[in-house]
Amino acid sequence: MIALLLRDLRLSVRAGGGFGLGLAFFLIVVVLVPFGVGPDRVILTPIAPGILWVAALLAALLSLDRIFALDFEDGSLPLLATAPIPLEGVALSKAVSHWITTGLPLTCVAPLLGFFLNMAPGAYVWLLASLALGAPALSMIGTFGAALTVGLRRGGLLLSLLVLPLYIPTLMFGAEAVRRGADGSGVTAPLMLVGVITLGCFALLPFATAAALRINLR
Amino acid sequence: MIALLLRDLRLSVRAGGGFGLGLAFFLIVVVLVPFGVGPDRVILTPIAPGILWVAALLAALLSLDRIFALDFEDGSLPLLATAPIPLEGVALSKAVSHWITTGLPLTCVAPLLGFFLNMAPGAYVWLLASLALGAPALSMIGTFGAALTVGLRRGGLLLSLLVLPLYIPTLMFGAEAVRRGADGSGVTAPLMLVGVITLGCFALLPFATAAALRINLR
Amino acid sequence: MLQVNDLRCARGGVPVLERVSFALNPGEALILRGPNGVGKTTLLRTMAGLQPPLSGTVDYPEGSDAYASHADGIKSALTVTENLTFWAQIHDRSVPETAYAAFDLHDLRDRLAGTLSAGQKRRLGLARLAVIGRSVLFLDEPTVSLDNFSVRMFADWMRDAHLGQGGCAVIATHIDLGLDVPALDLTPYIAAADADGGADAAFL
Amino acid sequence: MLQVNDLRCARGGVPVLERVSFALNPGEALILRGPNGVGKTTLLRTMAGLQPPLSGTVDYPEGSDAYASHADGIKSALTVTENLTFWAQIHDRSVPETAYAAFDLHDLRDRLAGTLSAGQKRRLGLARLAVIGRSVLFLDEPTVSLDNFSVRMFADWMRDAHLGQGGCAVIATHIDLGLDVPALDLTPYIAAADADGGADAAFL
Amino acid sequence: MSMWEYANPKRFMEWTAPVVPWAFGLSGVLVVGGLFWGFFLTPDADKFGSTVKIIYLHVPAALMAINAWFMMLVASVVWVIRRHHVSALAARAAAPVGMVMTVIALVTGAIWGMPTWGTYWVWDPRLTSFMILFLFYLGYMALWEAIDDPDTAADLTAVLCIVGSIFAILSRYAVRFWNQGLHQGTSVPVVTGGRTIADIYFIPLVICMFGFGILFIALVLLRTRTEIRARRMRALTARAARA
Amino acid sequence: MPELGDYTAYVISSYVATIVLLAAIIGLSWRRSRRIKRALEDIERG
Ligand code: HEM
Ligand SMILES: Nc1ncnc2c1ncn2[C@@H]1O[C@H](COP(=O)(O)OP(=O)(O)OP(=O)(O)O)[C@@H](O)[C@H]1O
Ligand SMILES: Nc1ncnc2c1ncn2[C@@H]1O[C@H](COP(=O)(O)OP(=O)(O)OP(=O)(O)O)[C@@H](O)[C@H]1O
Ligand SMILES: [Mg+2]
Ligand SMILES: [Mg+2]
Repeated sequence: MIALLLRDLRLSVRAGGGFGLGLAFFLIVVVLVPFGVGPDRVILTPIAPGILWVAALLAALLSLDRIFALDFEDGSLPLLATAPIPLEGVALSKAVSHWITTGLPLTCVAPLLGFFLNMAPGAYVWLLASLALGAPALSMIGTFGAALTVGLRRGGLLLSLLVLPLYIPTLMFGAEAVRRGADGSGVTAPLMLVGVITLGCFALLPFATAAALRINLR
Repeated sequence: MIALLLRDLRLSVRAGGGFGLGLAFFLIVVVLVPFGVGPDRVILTPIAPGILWVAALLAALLSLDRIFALDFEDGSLPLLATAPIPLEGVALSKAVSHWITTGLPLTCVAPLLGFFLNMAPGAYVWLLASLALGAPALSMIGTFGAALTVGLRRGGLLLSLLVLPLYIPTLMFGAEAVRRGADGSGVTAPLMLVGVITLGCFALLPFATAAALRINLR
Repeated sequence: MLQVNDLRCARGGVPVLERVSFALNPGEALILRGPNGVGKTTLLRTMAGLQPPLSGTVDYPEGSDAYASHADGIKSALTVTENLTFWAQIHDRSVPETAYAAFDLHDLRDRLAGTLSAGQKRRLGLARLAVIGRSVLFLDEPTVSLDNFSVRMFADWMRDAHLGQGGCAVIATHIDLGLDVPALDLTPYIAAADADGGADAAFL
Repeated sequence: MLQVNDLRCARGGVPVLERVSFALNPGEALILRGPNGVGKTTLLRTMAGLQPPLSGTVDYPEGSDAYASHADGIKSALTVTENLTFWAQIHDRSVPETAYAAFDLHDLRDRLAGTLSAGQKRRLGLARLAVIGRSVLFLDEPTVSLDNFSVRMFADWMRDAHLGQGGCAVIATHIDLGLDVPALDLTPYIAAADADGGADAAFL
Repeated sequence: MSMWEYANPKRFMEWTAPVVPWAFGLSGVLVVGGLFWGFFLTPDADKFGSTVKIIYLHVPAALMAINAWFMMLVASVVWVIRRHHVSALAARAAAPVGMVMTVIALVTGAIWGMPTWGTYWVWDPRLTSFMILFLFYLGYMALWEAIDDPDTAADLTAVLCIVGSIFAILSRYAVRFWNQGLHQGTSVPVVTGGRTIADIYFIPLVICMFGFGILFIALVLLRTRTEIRARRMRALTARAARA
Repeated sequence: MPELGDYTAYVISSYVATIVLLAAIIGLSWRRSRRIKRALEDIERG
């Protein structure tokens, strides 16, 4: 499992800036929004937390279909399924490597981008905290979606369609935490809920993911 | 070329609701934004035009990598390149089929979604007009980007990265037109500029796309 | 070691083969033959547990099987050594030096797998089998695009290293491998048009 | 009809073959042989114009060539007929009934290409060649995963329908096709280690 | 004979054949009757004016939208555990019907919103949950369409339905937390358990609710029968192709 | 026809929308049912 994780990380580095691209997409979405809604600070400041969370979510989304697609195409997936590691472990390792290549860098860089959107000063630390707690859930849910659609042509869009509704609770609590942070009202409740979602996802979804993979390999 | 167009349309229908998925993604992004920024109408109304344009752009973006990737993987692309139709024609046909499956349905459904974002009533017709004029440009530019990245692993993210900056002018003028429509100020100038961009893209980009394809096939 | 009993298997919900039975002892191999579309791939996938049989049983020691088809889980962005090491690690083993020798990969060790020719890539795929140390192999056209010399190399490895050490193998192929093992032509086992089973059986 | 003159070609920026020259008249074919990695694929791709030669020339009537490798532009979501019709339309032709007969595709006409077996898919890929009506064919291991009967069918088509009607072909293969045409072993043409050319030549 | 016998496709076709027309007939009588009663024979409410008549569409549709998903969940679980083809097909057949019910609830609610709240759409928790439910229906149907092999599709959609249900419940809480909302709860006499609504509205409403429910059953039976026939067609064609 | 007052448009349009949507799902289900039934009969007859 460690071997798989290391291989996936190495592959995403080799594939040309694995870490950079998710980040770059995040950056670009955040930059596009002012072009879309206009540069007015009065408009930007209140929407900054929400936009950052939505952008992080979309950036995570865009790299989801690669989680299993490459291994499926070159035939690694059936080989992993018959290897002496449990398929649940494969699912978990894939989610973790997606988080390391996408969620983690996103989390680190989000405060910087908050700045471009004139985010309220009090919100920075909560942005960081909510993304740190919530991004792993995004990766795990995404891995589940990727397992459902592996092997389907045009899987990319279908995958988004399946995964986005599942992302909604995480997004709501995460963005809410940051907004409350910006207001100065209590952030504990939403932050805790984000944490609970993440824990729940990691406790349950590996099994669903492995089941979906088994069905798809049949 | 007509044969190619028809085949691509048929393939995207066969692949399960080709038309529906881009649309569904558009819907979902638009729905996510209120979840992120909060349900307050005072906040939503002014950002509605921008968000709708950004979401349309992202929906177009997400299906871009399929434009050439599938033909590349199964070896159709070199065969098309040596077939007796000009590669420029192939590029054009691909852009048109992307527009038909993505841009056109997006344009039709955008006003409906404006409604969920509490868009100002005066803006609807301009939203429709700007998307009708601008969406073809998004498809053509995207096709060019897809040609640049065809055959690259992890092309999806790289593609977005390349294409998004190219989308910015269309986005700016398009969203500006809608915002002016909402205010009631003059929309002719931005709308005309969107139209000019589209015309320019269709006049020039097929050649650039064909050139990129030739290089990538080498 | 491998015991197949009255197996019936389907592809795309349609029964393809039925009444397939055979047994292999350690050190034995079986070659599957038959025209295109007879169901060799289907049979191998069923035996390897990648799809459920309609009826019948396949028995071999749990976790001793390996399946290999054209797609061999080779990552173009990793070198030959890295590819082999990865599969070895996944199976909790190390890469034996003999694996390189047996498939003539010495000179290619540090090449990215993506830059190999078709035959070289195939050799790397076969070397994976020498690395993971599974004893019941299910191989689908393992020698596609290999030159004659490499085919012989593969046959030697199969005879000496794999079968010689008590492994067994079922190999689907259209060419003559030069292995002295029995062949099973699948044509007589084609499922009757009205054979039972299949996903849609309940609807007939 | 096809004239290759002192060709030197590279793969991945490294010269692979040099001094390759030969000529084919209408109705003639040439089989390329050589061990894995010698450069057959590279040579075929160069001749088909998919990559530029380092030096030397390849001449044939403009727009008369077709290249076919393992990936054959077959869409799994289209039926056999739809696949062939598409390629025919792209080449402004219609699908001759003989194409189905020549590759035994009659019974498979309405099957989705994705549900074909490996060999059936290959036959469909070859049928494409009969449909597009190109006269200079560059074929890279065309008979991979075909059974013996299908190989003979392909050889017959090649002899009677293609070469017999004045086409010509260069075929890389490791097996015996049963065609009575000359073979060219590429081993003597391997580029010297210090051969000129390649992407990095300017820096040497 | 165990009750599961009825889930055998052949038996299912036999026993549903006479049921379908009756179900359609009964639902037609109830829906038309209930709506007629509601539309023509009830007075306007004090606070809502004549818009109260929308309740006969809105509430039954909303009810069925949720119940349809619940039925799909049960059918999916039955498929996963007992592998009765009919239950998987019934889940598939129910999805579009449930989605239409969701759309009706959304549309009538939105129309109702204009006279009462002065806007077609607000991000009220109840409304938002329905929006999310609509997305789940979309995804579920898209997944069915995208997979060729029927058993694989049944398995994967079942997994999605089960996991999706957990997240749907989670969303409901998330939505409540996110926005307190405007949607009529207790301020208006409604069909809550206490039955605070006046009989004069309540009886036609209940008739409509039964009508929509039976219409749902009728549609699901009809569509399941169609799905079974389609599968049978597939099986026969495949067998003919091999012969 | 009952007097709907200011709200005529709202009430009528929700009834129309509902009826159209219900008719659509019933119509589509029925049409597909008919089509598949006939196709199956064709196949069963041989
Ligand atoms: C798009 C907008 C709307 C949606 C999606 C929606 C959704 C719902 C839902 C889910 C229920 C619960 C049904 C049940 O569980 O039995 C409901 C009930 C109800 N809705 Fe709406 N609604 C919307 C707009 C409105 C508006 C504008 C009004 C009028 C002011 C309204 C009045 C009611 C009433 C009176 C009930 C009765 C049942 C109850 O309160 O539990 N709704 N609606
Ligand atoms: N999805 C499907 N639906 C119906 N039939 C299918 C499907 N997939 C494969 N088949 C058929 O099942 C049969 C068995 O295929 P299989 O791939 O096992 O053959 P094979 O013996 O491996 O052939 P080859 O030598 O060409 O590889 C073939 O006739 C094939 O056409
Ligand atoms: N990107 C690359 N960089 C360096 N060398 C490469 C690259 N790609 C291929 N080669 C080498 O070029 C040589 C020629 O490859 P080619 O695919 O033409 O061989 P081939 O004769 O077709 O072999 P096969 O019979 O195995 O298909 C091989 O030795 C291969 O290893
Ligand atoms: Mg096979
Ligand atoms: Mg080669």
